[in-house]
Amino acid sequence: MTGLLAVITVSHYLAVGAFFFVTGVLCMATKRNALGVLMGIELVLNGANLNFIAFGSKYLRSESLGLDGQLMALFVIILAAAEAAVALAIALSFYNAHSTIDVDQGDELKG
Amino acid sequence: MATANREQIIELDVRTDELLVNMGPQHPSTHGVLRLVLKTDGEIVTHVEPHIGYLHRCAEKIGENLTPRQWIPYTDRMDYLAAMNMNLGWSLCVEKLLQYELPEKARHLRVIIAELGRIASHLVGMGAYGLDLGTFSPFLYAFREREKILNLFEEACGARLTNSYITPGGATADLPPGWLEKCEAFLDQFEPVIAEYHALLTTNAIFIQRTAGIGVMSAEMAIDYGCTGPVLRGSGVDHDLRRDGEERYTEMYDGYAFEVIVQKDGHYPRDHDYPPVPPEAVLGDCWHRFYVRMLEVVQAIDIIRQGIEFYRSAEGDWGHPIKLNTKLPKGEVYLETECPRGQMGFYLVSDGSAIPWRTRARSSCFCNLSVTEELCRGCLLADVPAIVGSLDIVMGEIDR
Amino acid sequence: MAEFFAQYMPAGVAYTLTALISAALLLGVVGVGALFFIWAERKVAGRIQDRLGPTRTGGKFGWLQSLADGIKLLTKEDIAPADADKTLFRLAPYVSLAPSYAALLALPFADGWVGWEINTAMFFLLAVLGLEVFGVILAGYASGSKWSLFGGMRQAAQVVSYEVPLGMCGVIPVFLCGTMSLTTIGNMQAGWFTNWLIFHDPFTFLVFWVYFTCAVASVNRAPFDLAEAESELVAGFHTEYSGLRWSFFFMAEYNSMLVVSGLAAVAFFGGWNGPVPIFASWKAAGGGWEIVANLAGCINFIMKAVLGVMLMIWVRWTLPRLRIDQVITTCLKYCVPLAAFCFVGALSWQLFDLPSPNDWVPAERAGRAAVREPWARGTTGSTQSSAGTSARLAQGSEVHR
Amino acid sequence: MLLGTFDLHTFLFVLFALTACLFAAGVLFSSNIVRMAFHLVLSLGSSAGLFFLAGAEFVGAMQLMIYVGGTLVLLVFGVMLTAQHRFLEMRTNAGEWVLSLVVGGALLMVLLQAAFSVSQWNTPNTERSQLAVDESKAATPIGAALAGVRVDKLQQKDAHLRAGMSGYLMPFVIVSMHLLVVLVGAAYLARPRMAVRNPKGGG
Repeated sequence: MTGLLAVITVSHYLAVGAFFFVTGVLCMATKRNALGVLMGIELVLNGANLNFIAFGSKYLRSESLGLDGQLMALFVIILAAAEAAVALAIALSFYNAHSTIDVDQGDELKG
Repeated sequence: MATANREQIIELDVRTDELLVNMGPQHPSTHGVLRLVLKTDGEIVTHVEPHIGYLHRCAEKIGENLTPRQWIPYTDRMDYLAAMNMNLGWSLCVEKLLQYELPEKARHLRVIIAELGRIASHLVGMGAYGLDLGTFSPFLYAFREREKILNLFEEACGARLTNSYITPGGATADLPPGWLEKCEAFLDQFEPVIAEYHALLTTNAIFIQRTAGIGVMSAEMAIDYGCTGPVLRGSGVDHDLRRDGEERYTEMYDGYAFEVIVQKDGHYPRDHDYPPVPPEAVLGDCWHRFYVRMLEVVQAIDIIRQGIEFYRSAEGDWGHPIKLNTKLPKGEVYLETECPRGQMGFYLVSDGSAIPWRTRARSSCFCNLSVTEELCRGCLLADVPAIVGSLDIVMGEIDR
Repeated sequence: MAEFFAQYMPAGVAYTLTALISAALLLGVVGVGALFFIWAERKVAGRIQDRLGPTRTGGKFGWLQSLADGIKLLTKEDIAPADADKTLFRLAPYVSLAPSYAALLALPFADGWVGWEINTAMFFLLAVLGLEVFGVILAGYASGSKWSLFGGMRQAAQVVSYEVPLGMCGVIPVFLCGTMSLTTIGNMQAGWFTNWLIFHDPFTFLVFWVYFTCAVASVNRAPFDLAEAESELVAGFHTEYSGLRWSFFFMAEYNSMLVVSGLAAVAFFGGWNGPVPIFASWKAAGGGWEIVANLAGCINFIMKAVLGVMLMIWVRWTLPRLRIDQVITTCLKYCVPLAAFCFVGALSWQLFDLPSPNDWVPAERAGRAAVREPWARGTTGSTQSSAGTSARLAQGSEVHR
Repeated sequence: MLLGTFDLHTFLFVLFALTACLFAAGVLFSSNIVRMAFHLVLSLGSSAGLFFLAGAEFVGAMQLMIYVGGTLVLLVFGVMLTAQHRFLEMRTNAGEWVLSLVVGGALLMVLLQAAFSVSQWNTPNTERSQLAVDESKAATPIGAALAGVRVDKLQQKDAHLRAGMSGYLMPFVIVSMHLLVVLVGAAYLARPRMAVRNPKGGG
């Protein structure tokens, strides 16, 4: 254990990112609640962000992505916010139409 | 404008399920033990149902087992914030049955005391209204002044809250020596202080936002529901029993110069002395009800000053109470007086014995409260205390 | 401090020790701050209302009153309603307290006296302060009481909308100073009080009041205390709480008040710099003199922050409460446009180099621009952290041309 | 011996990584929407801590403000739309769970294998102690990059590489427009379908 964590490297960040990604994917797959699915998406995006940050960090690698990593992460965050807004709007109008936010009920092509 | 506002508020982005909320009887702003069952959709109140009866003490039934003078302490406990006015209403009712002629001095004593009671009551109404809207300090400022009135009461009759001072026949005692001077000193000190309340409440921008255009009650509606007192006059109905009442009551105010506090042609009497009506305010809204009370306080000061002069120059006796076991003549009698919260009526049926066969009280707050349901429908949750507070109810009087 | 310890022990231990000491000191600020402010609130409220307030506990001014209150709260039963979501209900007070404590981390008390010298301190502070609302929402939801739920929902709507103008107000000092580091922003306002950002131009003067309004709203104080509106919602989100958990909400509230006032002190009122530069020469002397100067600066800062809190207390005991729609309207109709207007105005003022009161003060500094924009000119000024990048940035702009 | 090898950075990393993973799993395994949101917030907050550790302070603060703030709105909507008991717990059946856990576990294995396989990623930065504190702080360069100047590439000797350093001005503008469009679109999507009139006011 001490050997594995002796010095933190990019790989450790990637591992955490991978865990986030998998959790997020599973969330999207298993949740029946529309908001739960949305949370899964946020987790996935956050996992990707962790990778960007790790590759961009000068602490972890001398040959880092540099600023690009952080900027990418920044754009991901912004897009995640935009995505959340749209998804919420969809969830809302879904709720207005069906009086539920169970995505399994949304099996008809009608708003 | 008010209706436009209301429609705007009730447009919903998201329809959520209706929530049934129990406001009271243990709630900070239900003035005692009023219970309101609210149906809310988010912050919007869709239905209000007042439940009363938590303070019912069978006061009227007790009255049928006591002589009129013995029942006086029970009237204290009806509108416990204006006990003097309750005493006065019942005393006048009994005197009407007895055809009792009141000495001149007693008449002016009663006017002074009743109007002091009105000030004391309105001070609570005003302070508690501030509390309903979330400001604490005016409440304590109001109580500071009310304490001085209660001190005066204590000196006159020995009690502060439940006075039992005015009785059929006059009062339990004459005003003690030096009392009038103290009362005048109080008035001189109190009159400039009113500006503080206007600064903290009446003209405060947030206060105006919270009250103007909220809970608008038209004159027709006020009359239909049987509203009385400042609630009625706040809707612009020119009606005050001190001027329009029965002769038995109005003759008490003979010789006094006063105007009914009501907005006529867009103006209140002597309104140049007071903050102007804000443009947002609609006649009949919470702001106007509050403002009417504030102006009545000033008017009461004026009446008391006149009363003190009359009392000083009055000849004769201060009016001794009738004997405890005075036989009441057979018959029935009903008399309404203008109490701080509205018209308080007492009804008495006598079978000729010393104990009334039937006593009933007509409560002003009961009628005033009945408009809650209609006024609160469609308002926001925060408006409910604002509207109920502007009606200035006292549960002791409603439940009796 | 870490360097000092590192002389005697391994670096890892030294840094940990430093971190622990900083954390303990900041915890002291939370604790003592809450005790003091609760006492002050009661005392000030008493005086405002023509009362005395606490008079006996602990001597003449009742200054031990809040300690006594604390002991009383400790001994009270910790109740969780039957309908409550017990775990979340128990956690909510801590969730509320933690961000407000974390915000202290980035707040500098004097030049360099800061728990965590972070480059984006202003941003971090505003972000972390916004998190405090979570505890309130959780408390509202988990209590299983309708009143609490109302309080939590109100708080969420309110805080989310007030983040916007608050952020805009916070951005103005950042732009004027060219850095988000609060230490640097504070140092740039050294000199006479005319160099304070609030006196920089009319727009910064105006925006301070917008900031103050939004800060009051974001820390949930009257007249924006809708989440706990006692006349409507009984006690709002903390209706069902008792004992120590209840008091945690208040520690969080008072601490947040201190943080937003401290932020205002740094961003608008010169931070640890007094109105008159008395300690400037001491600071330059270094060594023990510098520590004395910093201590004076720290006292100065705390006095400014406390003044802000007192202003909030004063406002609370004077004004009625707004309604929820009016709160949101105040934010969207007044605060946001005003902040945006001031943003443009303040930046234009800086851009066109319009006069500022500081120009008329006989000071050793050449002019306000030299003080404000060391990075754009490639001079390091009193900043350390942004110096390197600034030089490169200056170079970059030349390359661009 | 333990004290000698003790590294605050490692300790904090382990702390933040563990809480982040723990609460991410909490999101997955809780069925109550409010608890899910609560776990998500803690998870995202912990990953903001990881960002700070990696030296990305601006992004970390951004994460706290936007991501966590966005989740706050989620939470509110969760409560608003699903506070009633019939919605509060929407359970997934056991079969789906087994299937998804198997798939997810396999995916995680693959990703972990990939994460630790590249030796360049696996070797710590040896010059780390030589890094000036200033080097990692990126708020100003990020701002400059968004405004179109890449200060970190100024030292780039290669003229071709330097030519491409106009920064992120264009993406920044695009994202801004995107956000604006999204806001308008979301407002349109969520527009009130039913205007409930005041029963008294008629209409």
